[in-house]
Amino acid sequence: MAETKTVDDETRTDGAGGLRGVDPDTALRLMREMLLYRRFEEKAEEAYAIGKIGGFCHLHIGQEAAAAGSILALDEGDYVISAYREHTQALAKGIDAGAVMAELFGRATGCSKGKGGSMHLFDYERRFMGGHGIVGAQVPLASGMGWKIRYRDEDHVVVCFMGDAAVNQGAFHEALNMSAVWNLPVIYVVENNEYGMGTAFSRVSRTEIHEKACSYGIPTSIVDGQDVLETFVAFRDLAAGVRGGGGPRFVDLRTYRFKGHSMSDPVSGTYRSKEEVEGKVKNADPIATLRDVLLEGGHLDQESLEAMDSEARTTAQEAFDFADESPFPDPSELYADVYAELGDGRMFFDGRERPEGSV
Amino acid sequence: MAETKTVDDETRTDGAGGLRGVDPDTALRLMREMLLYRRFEEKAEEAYAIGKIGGFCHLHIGQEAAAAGSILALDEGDYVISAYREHTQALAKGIDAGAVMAELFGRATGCSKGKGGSMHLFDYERRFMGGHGIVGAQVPLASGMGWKIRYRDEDHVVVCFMGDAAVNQGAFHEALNMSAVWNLPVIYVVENNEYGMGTAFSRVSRTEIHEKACSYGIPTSIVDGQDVLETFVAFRDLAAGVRGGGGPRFVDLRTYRFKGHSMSDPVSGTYRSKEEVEGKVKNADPIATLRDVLLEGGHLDQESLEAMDSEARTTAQEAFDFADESPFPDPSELYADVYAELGDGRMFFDGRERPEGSV
Amino acid sequence: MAEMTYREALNQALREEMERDPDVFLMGEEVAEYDGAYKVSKGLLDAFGDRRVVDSPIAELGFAGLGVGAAMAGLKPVIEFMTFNFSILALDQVINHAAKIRYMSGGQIPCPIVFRGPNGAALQLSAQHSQACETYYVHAPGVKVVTPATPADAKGLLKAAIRDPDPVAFMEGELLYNMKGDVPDDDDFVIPLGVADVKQEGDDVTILTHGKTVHVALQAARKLEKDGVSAEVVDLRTIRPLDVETILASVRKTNRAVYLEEGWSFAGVGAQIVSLVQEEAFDWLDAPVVRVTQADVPMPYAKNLEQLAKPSAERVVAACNRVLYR
Amino acid sequence: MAEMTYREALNQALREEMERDPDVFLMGEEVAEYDGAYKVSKGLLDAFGDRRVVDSPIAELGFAGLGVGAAMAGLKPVIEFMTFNFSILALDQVINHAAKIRYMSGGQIPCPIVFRGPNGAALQLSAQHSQACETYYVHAPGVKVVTPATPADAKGLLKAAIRDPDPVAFMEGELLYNMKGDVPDDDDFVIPLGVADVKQEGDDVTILTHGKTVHVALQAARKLEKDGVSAEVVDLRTIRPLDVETILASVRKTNRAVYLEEGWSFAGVGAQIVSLVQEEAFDWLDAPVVRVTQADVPMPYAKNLEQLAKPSAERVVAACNRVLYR
Ligand SMILES: Cc1ncc(C[n+]2csc(CCOP(=O)(O)OP(=O)(O)O)c2C)c(N)n1
Ligand SMILES: Cc1ncc(C[n+]2csc(CCOP(=O)(O)OP(=O)(O)O)c2C)c(N)n1
Ligand SMILES: [Mg+2]
Ligand SMILES: [Mg+2]
Repeated sequence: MAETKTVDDETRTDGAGGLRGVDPDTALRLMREMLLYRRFEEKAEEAYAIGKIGGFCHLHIGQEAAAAGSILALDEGDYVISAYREHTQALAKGIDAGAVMAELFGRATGCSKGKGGSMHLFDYERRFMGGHGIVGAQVPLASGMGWKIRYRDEDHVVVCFMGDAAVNQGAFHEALNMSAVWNLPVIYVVENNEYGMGTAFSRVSRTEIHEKACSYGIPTSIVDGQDVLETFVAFRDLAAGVRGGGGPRFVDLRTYRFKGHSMSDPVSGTYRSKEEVEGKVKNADPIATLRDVLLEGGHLDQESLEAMDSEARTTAQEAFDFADESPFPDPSELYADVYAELGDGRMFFDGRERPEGSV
Repeated sequence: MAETKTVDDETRTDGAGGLRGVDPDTALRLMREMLLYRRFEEKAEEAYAIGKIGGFCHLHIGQEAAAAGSILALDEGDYVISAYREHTQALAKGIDAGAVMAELFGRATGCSKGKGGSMHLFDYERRFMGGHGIVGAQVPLASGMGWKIRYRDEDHVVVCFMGDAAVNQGAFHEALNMSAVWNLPVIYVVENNEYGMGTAFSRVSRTEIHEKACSYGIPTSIVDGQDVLETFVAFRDLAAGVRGGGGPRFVDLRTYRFKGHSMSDPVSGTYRSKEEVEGKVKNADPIATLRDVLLEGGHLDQESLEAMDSEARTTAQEAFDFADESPFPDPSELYADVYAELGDGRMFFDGRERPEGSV
Repeated sequence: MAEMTYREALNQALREEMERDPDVFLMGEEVAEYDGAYKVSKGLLDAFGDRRVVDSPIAELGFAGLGVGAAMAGLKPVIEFMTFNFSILALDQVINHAAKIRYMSGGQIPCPIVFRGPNGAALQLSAQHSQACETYYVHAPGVKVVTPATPADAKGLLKAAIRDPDPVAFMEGELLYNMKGDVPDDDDFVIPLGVADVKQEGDDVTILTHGKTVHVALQAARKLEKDGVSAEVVDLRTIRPLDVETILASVRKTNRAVYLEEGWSFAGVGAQIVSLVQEEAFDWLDAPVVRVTQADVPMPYAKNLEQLAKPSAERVVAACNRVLYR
Repeated sequence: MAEMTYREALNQALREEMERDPDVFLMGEEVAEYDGAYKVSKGLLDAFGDRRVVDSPIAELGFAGLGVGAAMAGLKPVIEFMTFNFSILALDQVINHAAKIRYMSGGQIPCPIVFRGPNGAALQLSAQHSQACETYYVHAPGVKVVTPATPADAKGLLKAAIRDPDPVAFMEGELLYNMKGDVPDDDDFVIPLGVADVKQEGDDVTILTHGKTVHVALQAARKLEKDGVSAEVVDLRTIRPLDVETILASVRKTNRAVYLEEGWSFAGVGAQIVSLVQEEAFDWLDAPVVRVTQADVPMPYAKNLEQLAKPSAERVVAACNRVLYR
């Protein structure tokens, strides 16, 4: 059986407060990214409140390090796939903030042309493979992408994000078993924020997340997902190991959600106390944590920090404006892209004329 | 995480060749049972060859100890549920051999009235809960029966049999997790005969069967399923532990199938060698093993053994005759028991008159 | 009579049936401590405790199967799917187990279980969260399928479903939960399964429908009335068993029919009813039976496209006009 | 032309397409070392090695999903279900993922995957192993559904399915595997999806069907011929896309139709086609369209009951006589 290690012991070599071997430019980039995610999500929250965004909208606030630390450690050719709480991961993989926001707004300029929405962000070129809404269902898909890499003898990896609740789904287990058997280059990452909606993980499992890959013999790491430097180092090393043919990896990435599950769920008061949330916000904000390291280490001063933040705010605002000014999809889009092409046979069956101009 | 133990160390206290604490009457009963299973299955094989049995038919020959040793250690009120290789388990739970054979023949006197067949034997009164054909699907059902026991504060246990291949199904994992969380009185038993159809287990898993419950914290035992005494003692103890509120158990019950997967699969030559099978038949026949112990220990002599065997043969033949003389289900059975009662609304939709006399 | 929401009516039905029968328990994601994702089970944990109101892991196949096993052993589970979209993961346990156990066991093992939750689209939940799943449940025999459209129907039918000896898929409408209506407060207010309800009488054309779209049909009927067309709205209420008589009686009276449903057309419920109507009332039909359904596309997220995809009162009116040759 | 079995035709199609396109691989239970549970993949492991012909664990949801992910990333998987009965476990990956990815991604991510295997009943396999699963695959848009009835169709359509840029459910007939027929040996013998085939011309009544029951229809047509009735047998061949023109042309010619299918009637393929026919050819119909299907019960094991449950040529003849008012 695979053993579990905590990355802590290995990477915290340069003492608390140091950059842990991450070069200052990268550390600053991580800061810039996380600020963008935070401001972007706040803007999305605002947009939701005024009805610009509909449906579900799951914010990543509090979990920014989990996205930045992992995805920025990857190569461009690497694949990322996730569940529905994926806005910041999409940004991390390089999708333009405007295209992400426009997708949340359901506009034609969105990264899924407005047809996917918040839960279904895609960018094939940047290998951001969604945005999936069925808990656990992206896990076999990730194995399939790993399969393709191995099939073509490529040097990429797949990073598959999921929530803690996903480990109770059969799909997770079937997929991990296959990846282990076929030695697929996939890093399965549980963003362990302790709750699946209103259910504390400890209420639906007798064991902890990091034990969930034990029956597949997949090497497992526990990573402090509120510490972006630790996360970055961990993923850099994990990706290198996987690229070297080391087979799949499993990560218990410990994090915390600062907001409600989705927009209709209160931040606290039902399944978690105000004190609990406030404690986390106070002591485990990934942005504040990195900020302190950077300021203390002299890698950043207050002024540049503010400049950075204001840049992030500007980008978020611009994304909002871009989305807001973008057109809704043309009605012809209703029937477009259900199938690749219409062929000879009749493709649609609702006995209704297709909107003018549709394929 | 739960630790794994092999029962060996604990129960083989009275030395090789002894009865391991099983009283002689019970040992003789186990012998009688296994002989019946063997003769019954041989008779089924014969009946299949002459077309009396149709469809699939999965024989348990070679695995008799797994059924006898486990089920005879249970109480009457305990539940047993299994997959499609369940003829002998049905016999072990007390279903009349004639009713089982008649079911294989598809006759009205069968234990499922001829409507289930070989894969779907049921006897509600004897708490034999099937007979299921979808690999792994009986595992959540078993958890549900365990749920009912706990719900009503009863003192029963559920024994759920499955093949080794079932552990790769999501249903298995979802079910074990829930049983662990809710401390359900279920013993999950993998009849580990090393192959799922033509696939050696080692080709579809990197780890072994006994590691498959590790992420649920379920205590796990490895039991030699070719040794009926060891199996009996193990299940007696396991059932006592579960009845005491100890929660679920997982058993890697090591066994071997002496026949092909089903009637169309050759015994050897495709995925396993003739030598392999012959070696097992020679060295690991559960009936021969117990016979030797009984003869050596003076609990049985050759003559009584032969009498026992001829009794088994007679019962099997009588079962055959009973089945063969039994009527096919009445045509009215076609529409019976789809629903409990027909009620006011229309229940059937095929626009066809229901056969005369049907409900 | 008391005025209450559809949500409250469901809650009452659950509460009353749980009081009535100690074997009834409710299991599903967030049903207990969170009072249900849509608050249908509000207060039930407090009232009945955590043995009878149970939060499950997110494992639809597993907990549906657990429910089936518990029903086989003698309990009466009510399994909540947070939405029916997720129930596709559990379908094997429903159609291969719940639906077949009684038959395969030669009638020995009943399976009295209710699978319930919201079905169909809400607002802008996009493709994976907006499916009307009736077809997956009605195709195989063995399950009953119920789709209440009003608070009263919700209560009376859920009580019937829980008391029913067979597995029942009970499909609610998320967009109906806040809808108010009068509900009999009698403890034994049970609406038998298999009885359709003529929600509005009319003479010129029959609008057949079930579930949430009953309200779309009524809206269409009001519009048609202004045009001098008298439309009858027949709410199937239960799809299995099916009240063929009421359906046929209406069509034989109006001689024209439209089937309206929320889901897709291909092999939908409407396809079945249309086939049945034309087979059994062929000589009464003055026009083909036309269907109004979701566009034959996955549900798009964008607001404008979603509106185009969903059936509307306008399209029902157009369909009625078509079968009236107006 | 060469005479071969349906099984060999499928094997040839797989072999040729794997030679043609290195991105095509086959995965499923027992497909490699065992040559396939029904020997459809015989010899492919030897020919293409274990990267391209892959034995999977018994994990339908998992390996179907793996296939979908591989297709999203650019490969062309052929996923074999040992039988479609087991594919219900994988349905979420088919209808919520394969079928929707292209749409949800705004057209960016195609999903060229084939799910194939035997569908429907064989002999006495009872309730859980005898299901015709078309409805579960055709209801949601996004998947194409193909049901070849002859060796030539099996080959030409499987080649088309593998080359197709969309997900295809390719439903074979276990009882057809040994059937022989002439098959063009041209490497590029591809039958386009969406083209029905008039398997027999006739004037008095149209028997519409697909898959295995094409042969039952032909048998019925022969019986009818003896009675002086000329039946046309239209084999849909693909259910999505659907060749509406051929179907309607035949019904407009004969003015009477029967739909024959192996599966259940409720919300079956026949329900859809009947609805469509009555809607688009109402004025041509001289009688209702009648369906012949499996009895609306789980498949019983007993030989006599199974026979009663399955559609037969006799029942097709009776249905034709009914629509001919004879
Ligand atoms: C199969 C399935 N069941 C239920 C849901 C409804 N649902 C959406 S998110 C969620 C909780 C998931 O929690 P977790 O995996 O921990 O992710 P987090 O939201 O914490 O990021 C649930 C139950 C779903 N989307 N899919
Ligand atoms: C879900 C599902 N997939 C595939 C099958 C076909 N099948 C029947 S038995 C079997 C092998 C099972 O092997 P194992 O679990 O080891 O049990 P054994 O036959 O060895 O007793 C397979 C693949 C099935 N019945 N159900
Ligand atoms: Mg979580
Ligand atoms: Mg096995």
